[in-house]
Amino acid sequence: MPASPAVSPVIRVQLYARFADLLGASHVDVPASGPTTVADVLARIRSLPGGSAIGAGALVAVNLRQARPEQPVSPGDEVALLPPLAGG
Amino acid sequence: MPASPAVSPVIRVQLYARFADLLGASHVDVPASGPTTVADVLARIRSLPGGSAIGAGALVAVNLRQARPEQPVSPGDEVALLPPLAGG
Amino acid sequence: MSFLSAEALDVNGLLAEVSAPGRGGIAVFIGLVRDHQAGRRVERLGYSAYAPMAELVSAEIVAEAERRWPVRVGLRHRLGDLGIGEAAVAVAVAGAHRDEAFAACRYVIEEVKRRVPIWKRERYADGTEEWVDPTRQEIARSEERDQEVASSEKRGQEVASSEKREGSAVW
Amino acid sequence: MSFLSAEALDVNGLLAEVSAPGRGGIAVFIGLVRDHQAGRRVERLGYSAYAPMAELVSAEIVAEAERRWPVRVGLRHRLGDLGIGEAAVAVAVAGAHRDEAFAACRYVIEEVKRRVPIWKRERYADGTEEWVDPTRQEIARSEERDQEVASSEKRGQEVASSEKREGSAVW
Repeated sequence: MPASPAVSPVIRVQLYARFADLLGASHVDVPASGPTTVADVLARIRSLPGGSAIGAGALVAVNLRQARPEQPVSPGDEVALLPPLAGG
Repeated sequence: MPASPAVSPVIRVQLYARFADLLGASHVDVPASGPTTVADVLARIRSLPGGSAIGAGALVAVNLRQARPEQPVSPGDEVALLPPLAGG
Repeated sequence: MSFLSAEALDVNGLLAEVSAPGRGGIAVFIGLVRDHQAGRRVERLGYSAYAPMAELVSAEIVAEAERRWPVRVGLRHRLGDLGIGEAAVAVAVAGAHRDEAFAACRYVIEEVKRRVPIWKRERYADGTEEWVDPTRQEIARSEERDQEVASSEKRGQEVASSEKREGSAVW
Repeated sequence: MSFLSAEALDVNGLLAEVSAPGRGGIAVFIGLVRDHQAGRRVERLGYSAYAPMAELVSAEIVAEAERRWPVRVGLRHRLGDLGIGEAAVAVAVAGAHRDEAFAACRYVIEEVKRRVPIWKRERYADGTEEWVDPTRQEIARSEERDQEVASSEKRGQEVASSEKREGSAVW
Protein backbone atom coordinates (compact mmCIF):
# COMPACT_ATOMS: atom_id res chain seq x y z
CA MET A 1 0.00 0.00 0.00
CA PRO A 2 1.71 3.23 -1.15
CA ALA A 3 2.16 5.94 1.49
CA SER A 4 0.23 9.10 0.67
CA PRO A 5 2.60 12.07 0.35
CA ALA A 6 2.60 13.50 3.91
CA VAL A 7 2.26 17.28 4.36
CA SER A 8 5.20 18.06 6.68
CA PRO A 9 4.03 20.26 9.56
CA VAL A 10 5.76 23.65 9.63
CA ILE A 11 5.83 26.64 11.94
CA ARG A 12 5.56 29.86 10.01
CA VAL A 13 7.79 32.55 11.55
CA GLN A 14 7.20 36.16 10.60
CA LEU A 15 10.31 38.28 10.30
CA TYR A 16 10.36 41.96 11.17
CA ALA A 17 12.52 44.99 10.47
CA ARG A 18 16.25 44.16 10.28
CA PHE A 19 15.63 40.40 10.46
CA ALA A 20 13.44 40.53 7.35
CA ASP A 21 16.30 42.34 5.60
CA LEU A 22 18.89 39.83 6.84
CA LEU A 23 17.00 36.80 5.55
CA GLY A 24 15.53 38.56 2.52
CA ALA A 25 12.03 37.37 3.38
CA SER A 26 8.94 38.43 5.34
CA HIS A 27 8.62 34.93 6.82
CA VAL A 28 10.28 31.52 6.93
CA ASP A 29 8.73 28.10 7.51
CA VAL A 30 10.49 25.96 10.12
CA PRO A 31 9.87 22.17 10.04
CA ALA A 32 8.11 20.94 13.17
CA SER A 33 7.73 17.19 12.92
CA GLY A 34 8.17 16.70 16.69
CA PRO A 35 7.85 18.81 19.86
CA THR A 36 9.42 22.19 19.12
CA THR A 37 10.43 25.05 21.41
CA VAL A 38 11.12 28.73 20.83
CA ALA A 39 14.84 27.92 21.18
CA ASP A 40 14.57 25.27 18.45
CA VAL A 41 12.90 27.75 16.10
CA LEU A 42 15.53 30.39 16.79
CA ALA A 43 18.40 27.92 16.25
CA ARG A 44 16.91 26.78 12.98
CA ILE A 45 16.51 30.33 11.67
CA ARG A 46 20.07 31.20 12.72
CA SER A 47 21.29 28.32 10.54
CA LEU A 48 19.67 29.80 7.41
CA PRO A 49 21.64 32.03 5.02
CA GLY A 50 21.83 35.48 6.67
CA GLY A 51 20.57 34.06 9.95
CA SER A 52 23.94 33.99 11.70
CA ALA A 53 23.72 37.78 12.18
CA ILE A 54 20.66 37.38 14.44
CA GLY A 55 22.08 38.48 17.77
CA ALA A 56 21.37 37.71 21.41
CA GLY A 57 18.87 40.58 21.57
CA ALA A 58 16.42 38.80 19.27
CA LEU A 59 12.94 38.21 20.70
CA VAL A 60 10.40 35.60 19.74
CA ALA A 61 6.70 36.34 20.10
CA VAL A 62 4.19 33.51 20.22
CA ASN A 63 0.56 34.52 19.73
CA LEU A 64 1.43 38.20 20.25
CA ARG A 65 3.35 37.70 23.49
CA GLN A 66 7.07 37.53 24.17
CA ALA A 67 8.03 33.90 24.69
CA ARG A 68 10.82 32.26 26.71
CA PRO A 69 13.29 29.89 24.99
CA GLU A 70 11.77 26.77 26.57
CA GLN A 71 8.19 27.60 25.53
CA PRO A 72 6.69 24.98 23.14
CA VAL A 73 5.51 26.14 19.72
CA SER A 74 2.99 24.41 17.46
CA PRO A 75 2.23 24.81 13.77
CA GLY A 76 -1.00 26.69 14.55
CA ASP A 77 0.73 29.41 16.58
CA GLU A 78 1.44 32.91 15.29
CA VAL A 79 5.19 33.14 15.70
CA ALA A 80 7.31 36.24 15.03
CA LEU A 81 11.03 36.89 15.26
CA LEU A 82 11.67 40.44 16.48
CA PRO A 83 14.86 42.53 16.53
CA PRO A 84 15.56 44.56 19.69
CA LEU A 85 12.65 46.95 20.16
CA ALA A 86 13.24 50.58 19.28
CA GLY A 87 9.92 52.37 19.61
CA GLY A 88 9.34 55.82 21.01
CA MET B 1 9.83 130.08 64.16
CA PRO B 2 6.82 127.89 63.25
CA ALA B 3 7.65 124.34 62.26
CA SER B 4 6.72 123.60 58.68
CA PRO B 5 4.15 120.80 58.55
CA ALA B 6 6.37 117.71 58.15
CA VAL B 7 5.37 115.09 55.58
CA SER B 8 5.49 111.89 57.70
CA PRO B 9 7.37 109.14 55.87
CA VAL B 10 5.17 106.13 55.10
CA ILE B 11 5.65 102.70 53.63
CA ARG B 12 2.92 101.90 51.15
CA VAL B 13 1.92 98.24 51.40
CA GLN B 14 -0.06 96.72 48.57
CA LEU B 15 -2.67 94.18 49.59
CA TYR B 16 -3.56 91.21 47.47
CA ALA B 17 -6.40 88.72 47.13
CA ARG B 18 -7.99 87.82 50.49
CA PHE B 19 -5.99 90.45 52.38
CA ALA B 20 -7.37 93.24 50.18
CA ASP B 21 -10.86 91.90 51.01
CA LEU B 22 -10.10 91.70 54.74
CA LEU B 23 -8.91 95.30 54.99
CA GLY B 24 -11.28 96.61 52.33
CA ALA B 25 -8.44 98.37 50.50
CA SER B 26 -5.89 97.76 47.76
CA HIS B 27 -3.13 99.27 49.89
CA VAL B 28 -2.41 100.77 53.31
CA ASP B 29 0.22 103.29 54.33
CA VAL B 30 2.29 102.34 57.37
CA PRO B 31 4.11 105.14 59.24
CA ALA B 32 7.89 104.73 59.07
CA SER B 33 9.47 107.52 61.10
CA GLY B 34 12.36 105.32 62.28
CA PRO B 35 14.03 102.07 61.17
CA THR B 36 11.29 99.66 60.16
CA THR B 37 11.38 95.91 59.47
CA VAL B 38 9.07 93.55 57.65
CA ALA B 39 7.89 92.30 61.06
CA ASP B 40 7.02 95.88 62.11
CA VAL B 41 4.98 96.41 58.95
CA LEU B 42 3.13 93.14 59.43
CA ALA B 43 2.39 93.88 63.11
CA ARG B 44 1.06 97.31 62.20
CA ILE B 45 -1.24 95.96 59.51
CA ARG B 46 -2.51 93.22 61.83
CA SER B 47 -3.56 95.97 64.27
CA LEU B 48 -5.81 97.60 61.66
CA PRO B 49 -9.55 96.80 61.45
CA GLY B 50 -9.83 93.44 59.71
CA GLY B 51 -6.09 92.85 60.06
CA SER B 52 -6.34 90.39 62.93
CA ALA B 53 -7.46 87.70 60.47
CA ILE B 54 -4.08 87.84 58.69
CA GLY B 55 -2.65 84.44 59.58
CA ALA B 56 0.81 82.99 60.02
CA GLY B 57 0.95 82.03 56.33
CA ALA B 58 1.09 85.69 55.22
CA LEU B 59 4.10 86.63 53.12
CA VAL B 60 5.68 90.04 52.67
CA ALA B 61 7.44 90.87 49.42
CA VAL B 62 9.93 93.73 49.25
CA ASN B 63 10.87 94.89 45.76
CA LEU B 64 9.30 91.77 44.20
CA ARG B 65 11.08 89.27 46.46
CA GLN B 66 9.87 87.40 49.52
CA ALA B 67 11.34 89.04 52.60
CA ARG B 68 12.26 87.70 56.03
CA PRO B 69 10.73 89.29 59.18
CA GLU B 70 14.00 91.00 60.17
CA GLN B 71 14.55 92.60 56.76
CA PRO B 72 14.54 96.45 56.90
CA VAL B 73 11.98 98.31 54.79
CA SER B 74 12.19 101.92 53.62
CA PRO B 75 9.56 104.28 52.25
CA GLY B 76 10.93 103.94 48.70
CA ASP B 77 10.50 100.13 48.63
CA GLU B 78 7.71 98.34 46.83
CA VAL B 79 6.10 96.34 49.62
CA ALA B 80 3.28 93.84 49.22
CA LEU B 81 1.39 91.69 51.69
CA LEU B 82 0.53 88.33 50.16
CA PRO B 83 -1.84 85.59 51.31
CA PRO B 84 -0.57 81.98 51.04
CA LEU B 85 0.17 81.34 47.37
CA ALA B 86 -2.32 79.24 45.43
CA GLY B 87 -1.21 79.24 41.80
CA GLY B 88 -1.33 76.30 39.40
CA MET C 1 6.38 86.07 25.98
CA SER C 2 4.88 86.98 29.32
CA PHE C 3 4.10 84.31 31.87
CA LEU C 4 0.65 85.63 32.77
CA SER C 5 -2.07 85.35 30.17
CA ALA C 6 -5.60 86.73 30.10
CA GLU C 7 -6.32 84.51 27.10
CA ALA C 8 -6.85 80.73 26.97
CA LEU C 9 -3.47 78.98 27.15
CA ASP C 10 -2.14 77.83 23.79
CA VAL C 11 -0.50 74.45 24.40
CA ASN C 12 0.50 74.02 20.75
CA GLY C 13 2.18 77.41 20.79
CA LEU C 14 4.09 76.41 23.91
CA LEU C 15 5.24 73.17 22.25
CA ALA C 16 6.43 75.11 19.20
CA GLU C 17 8.26 77.55 21.45
CA VAL C 18 10.40 74.85 23.10
CA SER C 19 10.85 72.54 20.11
CA ALA C 20 14.12 72.35 18.22
CA PRO C 21 15.76 69.75 15.96
CA GLY C 22 18.12 68.57 18.70
CA ARG C 23 15.39 68.03 21.29
CA GLY C 24 13.84 64.58 21.17
CA GLY C 25 11.50 64.73 24.15
CA ILE C 26 8.95 67.20 25.44
CA ALA C 27 7.41 66.75 28.88
CA VAL C 28 4.32 68.83 29.48
CA PHE C 29 2.18 69.50 32.51
CA ILE C 30 -1.20 71.18 32.25
CA GLY C 31 -3.11 72.15 35.35
CA LEU C 32 -6.86 72.36 34.76
CA VAL C 33 -9.74 73.69 36.79
CA ARG C 34 -11.18 70.66 38.55
CA ASP C 35 -14.81 70.26 39.54
CA HIS C 36 -13.98 69.46 43.14
CA GLN C 37 -11.60 70.72 45.81
CA ALA C 38 -11.30 69.47 49.36
CA GLY C 39 -14.61 67.67 49.04
CA ARG C 40 -16.61 70.62 47.70
CA ARG C 41 -18.18 70.96 44.25
CA VAL C 42 -16.45 73.78 42.34
CA GLU C 43 -18.17 75.68 39.51
CA ARG C 44 -15.67 78.34 38.52
CA LEU C 45 -12.28 79.65 39.57
CA GLY C 46 -10.99 83.22 39.50
CA TYR C 47 -7.20 83.64 39.25
CA SER C 48 -5.43 86.84 40.22
CA ALA C 49 -1.73 87.66 40.61
CA TYR C 50 0.75 90.17 41.92
CA ALA C 51 1.80 90.55 38.31
CA PRO C 52 5.29 92.13 38.37
CA MET C 53 6.48 89.69 41.03
CA ALA C 54 4.82 86.73 39.29
CA GLU C 55 6.63 87.61 36.04
CA LEU C 56 9.97 88.00 37.81
CA VAL C 57 9.74 84.81 39.87
CA SER C 58 8.46 82.70 36.98
CA ALA C 59 11.36 83.91 34.80
CA GLU C 60 13.75 82.95 37.60
CA ILE C 61 12.23 79.47 37.87
CA VAL C 62 12.58 78.95 34.12
CA ALA C 63 16.20 80.14 34.25
CA GLU C 64 16.96 77.81 37.17
CA ALA C 65 15.58 74.80 35.30
CA GLU C 66 17.46 75.69 32.13
CA ARG C 67 20.68 76.06 34.13
CA ARG C 68 20.23 72.79 35.97
CA TRP C 69 19.24 70.64 32.98
CA PRO C 70 20.05 70.94 29.25
CA VAL C 71 16.46 71.86 28.39
CA ARG C 72 14.29 74.65 27.10
CA VAL C 73 11.26 75.60 29.22
CA GLY C 74 7.99 77.28 28.22
CA LEU C 75 5.66 78.39 31.02
CA ARG C 76 2.28 80.17 31.13
CA HIS C 77 -0.35 80.87 33.77
CA ARG C 78 -3.88 82.00 33.06
CA LEU C 79 -5.55 84.88 34.90
CA GLY C 80 -9.22 85.78 35.25
CA ASP C 81 -12.40 83.76 35.47
CA LEU C 82 -12.08 80.09 34.40
CA GLY C 83 -14.63 77.33 33.98
CA ILE C 84 -14.16 73.63 34.79
CA GLY C 85 -11.67 71.97 32.45
CA GLU C 86 -9.93 75.17 31.38
CA ALA C 87 -6.14 75.20 31.58
CA ALA C 88 -4.80 77.36 34.42
CA VAL C 89 -1.11 76.58 34.05
CA ALA C 90 0.99 74.96 31.33
CA VAL C 91 4.66 73.93 31.43
CA ALA C 92 6.45 72.46 28.42
CA VAL C 93 10.04 71.27 28.70
CA ALA C 94 12.02 70.04 25.71
CA GLY C 95 15.34 68.24 25.94
CA ALA C 96 17.47 65.80 24.01
CA HIS C 97 16.36 62.97 26.33
CA ARG C 98 13.25 62.31 28.38
CA ASP C 99 14.94 62.04 31.79
CA GLU C 100 15.86 65.69 31.90
CA ALA C 101 12.57 66.80 30.30
CA PHE C 102 10.53 65.03 33.01
CA ALA C 103 12.79 66.19 35.85
CA ALA C 104 12.76 69.84 34.77
CA CYS C 105 9.00 69.82 34.10
CA ARG C 106 8.31 68.54 37.58
CA TYR C 107 10.72 71.06 39.11
CA VAL C 108 9.07 73.99 37.33
CA ILE C 109 5.49 73.14 38.31
CA GLU C 110 6.47 72.54 41.96
CA GLU C 111 8.35 75.84 42.16
CA VAL C 112 5.52 77.74 40.47
CA LYS C 113 3.11 76.48 43.10
CA ARG C 114 5.56 77.24 45.89
CA ARG C 115 6.88 80.66 44.87
CA VAL C 116 4.73 82.53 42.34
CA PRO C 117 2.24 85.05 43.82
CA ILE C 118 -1.04 83.87 42.33
CA TRP C 119 -4.32 83.30 44.13
CA LYS C 120 -7.57 81.65 43.28
CA ARG C 121 -11.10 82.26 44.40
CA GLU C 122 -13.44 79.30 44.09
CA ARG C 123 -17.15 79.56 43.38
CA TYR C 124 -19.03 76.52 44.63
CA ALA C 125 -22.19 74.85 43.42
CA ASP C 126 -24.07 76.31 46.42
CA GLY C 127 -23.30 79.86 45.19
CA THR C 128 -20.75 80.75 47.87
CA GLU C 129 -17.21 81.88 47.07
CA GLU C 130 -13.95 81.49 48.94
CA TRP C 131 -10.25 82.31 48.55
CA VAL C 132 -8.25 79.11 48.34
CA ASP C 133 -5.73 78.76 51.16
CA PRO C 134 -3.50 75.74 50.45
CA THR C 135 -2.08 75.90 53.97
CA ARG C 136 -5.57 75.30 55.38
CA GLN C 137 -6.42 72.63 52.82
CA GLU C 138 -3.65 70.16 53.63
CA ILE C 139 -5.87 68.21 56.02
CA ALA C 140 -8.86 68.23 53.70
CA ARG C 141 -6.69 67.08 50.81
CA SER C 142 -5.28 64.10 52.66
CA GLU C 143 -8.82 63.11 53.65
CA GLU C 144 -9.84 63.37 50.00
CA ARG C 145 -6.91 61.09 49.02
CA ASP C 146 -8.10 58.50 51.51
CA GLN C 147 -11.54 58.61 49.90
CA GLU C 148 -10.04 58.19 46.45
CA VAL C 149 -8.03 55.17 47.52
CA ALA C 150 -11.15 53.67 49.08
CA SER C 151 -13.23 54.31 45.99
CA SER C 152 -10.58 52.92 43.64
CA GLU C 153 -11.04 49.59 45.38
CA LYS C 154 -14.54 49.51 43.89
CA ARG C 155 -12.92 49.24 40.47
CA GLY C 156 -15.84 48.48 38.19
CA GLN C 157 -17.98 51.32 39.49
CA GLU C 158 -15.10 53.77 39.27
CA VAL C 159 -14.47 53.01 35.61
CA ALA C 160 -18.16 53.31 34.80
CA SER C 161 -18.48 56.71 36.44
CA SER C 162 -15.24 57.90 34.86
CA GLU C 163 -16.63 56.98 31.43
CA LYS C 164 -19.76 58.96 32.20
CA ARG C 165 -17.83 62.07 33.21
CA GLU C 166 -15.84 61.77 30.00
CA GLY C 167 -18.91 62.81 28.06
CA SER C 168 -18.94 66.25 29.60
CA ALA C 169 -15.21 66.85 29.34
CA VAL C 170 -14.33 70.43 28.53
CA TRP C 171 -11.21 71.24 26.54
CA MET D 1 -8.81 54.51 19.03
CA SER D 2 -5.87 52.50 17.75
CA PHE D 3 -2.41 52.99 19.17
CA LEU D 4 -0.62 53.03 15.82
CA SER D 5 -1.19 55.97 13.54
CA ALA D 6 -0.14 56.60 9.96
CA GLU D 7 -1.17 60.24 10.37
CA ALA D 8 0.56 63.02 12.29
CA LEU D 9 -0.18 62.66 16.02
CA ASP D 10 -2.92 64.95 17.28
CA VAL D 11 -1.82 66.12 20.72
CA ASN D 12 -4.93 68.26 21.25
CA GLY D 13 -7.11 65.28 20.43
CA LEU D 14 -5.22 63.20 22.97
CA LEU D 15 -5.69 65.88 25.64
CA ALA D 16 -9.41 65.99 24.91
CA GLU D 17 -9.58 62.20 25.12
CA VAL D 18 -8.20 62.05 28.67
CA SER D 19 -9.74 65.25 30.07
CA ALA D 20 -12.69 65.18 32.42
CA PRO D 21 -14.12 67.61 34.98
CA GLY D 22 -12.66 65.68 37.91
CA ARG D 23 -9.13 65.59 36.51
CA GLY D 24 -7.04 68.61 37.44
CA GLY D 25 -3.69 67.63 35.99
CA ILE D 26 -2.49 66.26 32.66
CA ALA D 27 1.09 65.07 32.23
CA VAL D 28 2.16 64.62 28.64
CA PHE D 29 5.23 63.18 27.00
CA ILE D 30 5.94 63.66 23.32
CA GLY D 31 8.85 61.90 21.68
CA LEU D 32 10.10 63.70 18.58
CA VAL D 33 12.48 62.76 15.82
CA ARG D 34 15.81 64.28 16.84
CA ASP D 35 18.49 65.45 14.43
CA HIS D 36 21.19 63.35 16.08
CA GLN D 37 21.57 59.87 17.51
CA ALA D 38 24.70 58.34 19.01
CA GLY D 39 26.79 61.13 17.55
CA ARG D 40 25.48 60.86 13.97
CA ARG D 41 23.43 63.45 12.08
CA VAL D 42 19.94 62.06 11.37
CA GLU D 43 17.81 63.31 8.47
CA ARG D 44 14.71 61.12 8.60
CA LEU D 45 13.34 58.17 10.54
CA GLY D 46 11.16 55.32 9.31
CA TYR D 47 8.97 53.60 11.92
CA SER D 48 7.51 50.13 11.43
CA ALA D 49 5.69 47.80 13.80
CA TYR D 50 4.45 44.28 14.34
CA ALA D 51 1.01 45.84 14.41
CA PRO D 52 -1.30 43.29 16.11
CA MET D 53 1.21 42.73 18.93
CA ALA D 54 1.92 46.47 19.24
CA GLU D 55 -1.81 47.17 19.63
CA LEU D 56 -2.22 44.40 22.21
CA VAL D 57 0.82 45.31 24.31
CA SER D 58 0.10 49.05 24.24
CA ALA D 59 -3.47 48.39 25.41
CA GLU D 60 -2.07 46.26 28.24
CA ILE D 61 0.33 49.04 29.27
CA VAL D 62 -2.52 51.58 29.34
CA ALA D 63 -4.65 49.20 31.40
CA GLU D 64 -1.78 48.58 33.83
CA ALA D 65 -1.29 52.31 34.39
CA GLU D 66 -5.02 52.92 34.84
CA ARG D 67 -5.19 50.07 37.36
CA ARG D 68 -2.16 51.25 39.33
CA TRP D 69 -3.08 54.97 39.47
CA PRO D 70 -6.49 56.75 39.40
CA VAL D 71 -5.80 58.19 35.94
CA ARG D 72 -6.93 58.08 32.35
CA VAL D 73 -4.23 57.39 29.72
CA GLY D 74 -4.13 58.30 26.02
CA LEU D 75 -1.34 56.79 23.92
CA ARG D 76 -0.37 56.98 20.24
CA HIS D 77 2.62 55.95 18.14
CA ARG D 78 3.29 57.15 14.64
CA LEU D 79 4.30 54.80 11.81
CA GLY D 80 5.96 55.54 8.48
CA ASP D 81 8.51 58.06 7.33
CA LEU D 82 9.08 61.00 9.69
CA GLY D 83 11.15 64.16 9.40
CA ILE D 84 13.09 65.90 12.17
CA GLY D 85 10.80 67.44 14.80
CA GLU D 86 7.79 65.25 13.99
CA ALA D 87 6.11 63.51 16.92
CA ALA D 88 6.74 59.75 17.01
CA VAL D 89 5.02 58.94 20.28
CA ALA D 90 2.61 60.82 22.53
CA VAL D 91 1.35 59.90 26.00
CA ALA D 92 -1.21 61.99 27.87
CA VAL D 93 -2.22 61.09 31.42
CA ALA D 94 -4.95 62.93 33.29
CA GLY D 95 -5.61 62.58 36.99
CA ALA D 96 -7.11 64.48 39.88
CA HIS D 97 -3.60 65.37 41.11
CA ARG D 98 -0.25 65.83 39.41
CA ASP D 99 1.69 63.18 41.37
CA GLU D 100 -0.21 60.32 39.80
CA ALA D 101 -0.31 61.97 36.36
CA PHE D 102 3.49 62.29 36.27
CA ALA D 103 4.09 58.82 37.68
CA ALA D 104 1.74 57.10 35.23
CA CYS D 105 3.04 59.12 32.26
CA ARG D 106 6.60 58.07 33.02
CA TYR D 107 5.54 54.44 33.51
CA VAL D 108 3.74 54.32 30.17
CA ILE D 109 6.57 55.76 28.08
CA GLU D 110 9.16 53.48 29.72
CA GLU D 111 7.01 50.39 29.14
CA VAL D 112 6.27 51.39 25.54
CA LYS D 113 10.00 51.57 24.85
CA ARG D 114 10.64 48.29 26.63
CA ARG D 115 7.78 46.13 25.39
CA VAL D 116 6.09 47.38 22.22
CA PRO D 117 7.34 45.85 18.94
CA ILE D 118 8.28 48.94 16.95
CA TRP D 119 11.49 49.56 15.03
CA LYS D 120 13.09 52.55 13.44
CA ARG D 121 15.40 52.93 10.51
CA GLU D 122 17.53 56.05 10.50
CA ARG D 123 18.63 57.89 7.39
CA TYR D 124 21.79 59.91 7.99
CA ALA D 125 23.08 63.10 6.43
CA ASP D 126 25.67 61.04 4.47
CA GLY D 127 22.85 59.16 2.69
CA THR D 128 23.33 55.83 4.50
CA GLU D 129 20.53 54.09 6.42
CA GLU D 130 20.58 51.81 9.43
CA TRP D 131 18.17 49.95 11.70
CA VAL D 132 18.37 51.34 15.21
CA ASP D 133 19.48 48.76 17.76
CA PRO D 134 19.13 50.26 21.25
CA THR D 135 21.09 47.36 22.74
CA ARG D 136 24.10 48.35 20.64
CA GLN D 137 23.65 52.07 21.30
CA GLU D 138 23.98 52.01 25.07
CA ILE D 139 27.72 52.74 24.91
CA ALA D 140 27.36 55.45 22.27
CA ARG D 141 24.57 57.08 24.27
CA SER D 142 26.57 57.29 27.48
CA GLU D 143 29.44 58.83 25.50
CA GLU D 144 27.00 61.36 24.04
CA ARG D 145 25.79 62.23 27.57
CA ASP D 146 29.36 62.90 28.62
CA GLN D 147 29.71 65.30 25.70
CA GLU D 148 26.48 67.07 26.63
CA VAL D 149 27.64 67.54 30.20
CA ALA D 150 30.97 68.88 28.95
CA SER D 151 29.30 71.26 26.51
CA SER D 152 26.82 72.54 29.08
CA GLU D 153 29.81 73.84 31.01
CA LYS D 154 30.39 76.28 28.17
CA ARG D 155 27.09 77.90 29.08
CA GLY D 156 27.09 81.08 26.99
CA GLN D 157 27.93 79.26 23.77
CA GLU D 158 25.33 76.60 24.42
CA VAL D 159 22.54 79.12 24.88
CA ALA D 160 23.57 80.99 21.74
CA SER D 161 23.54 77.85 19.59
CA SER D 162 20.26 76.71 21.13
CA GLU D 163 18.69 80.04 20.14
CA LYS D 164 19.95 79.56 16.60
CA ARG D 165 18.48 76.07 16.29
CA GLU D 166 15.17 77.41 17.53
CA GLY D 167 14.68 79.19 14.19
CA SER D 168 14.41 75.95 12.29
CA ALA D 169 12.15 74.17 14.76
CA VAL D 170 9.56 71.97 13.12
CA TRP D 171 6.22 71.38 14.77
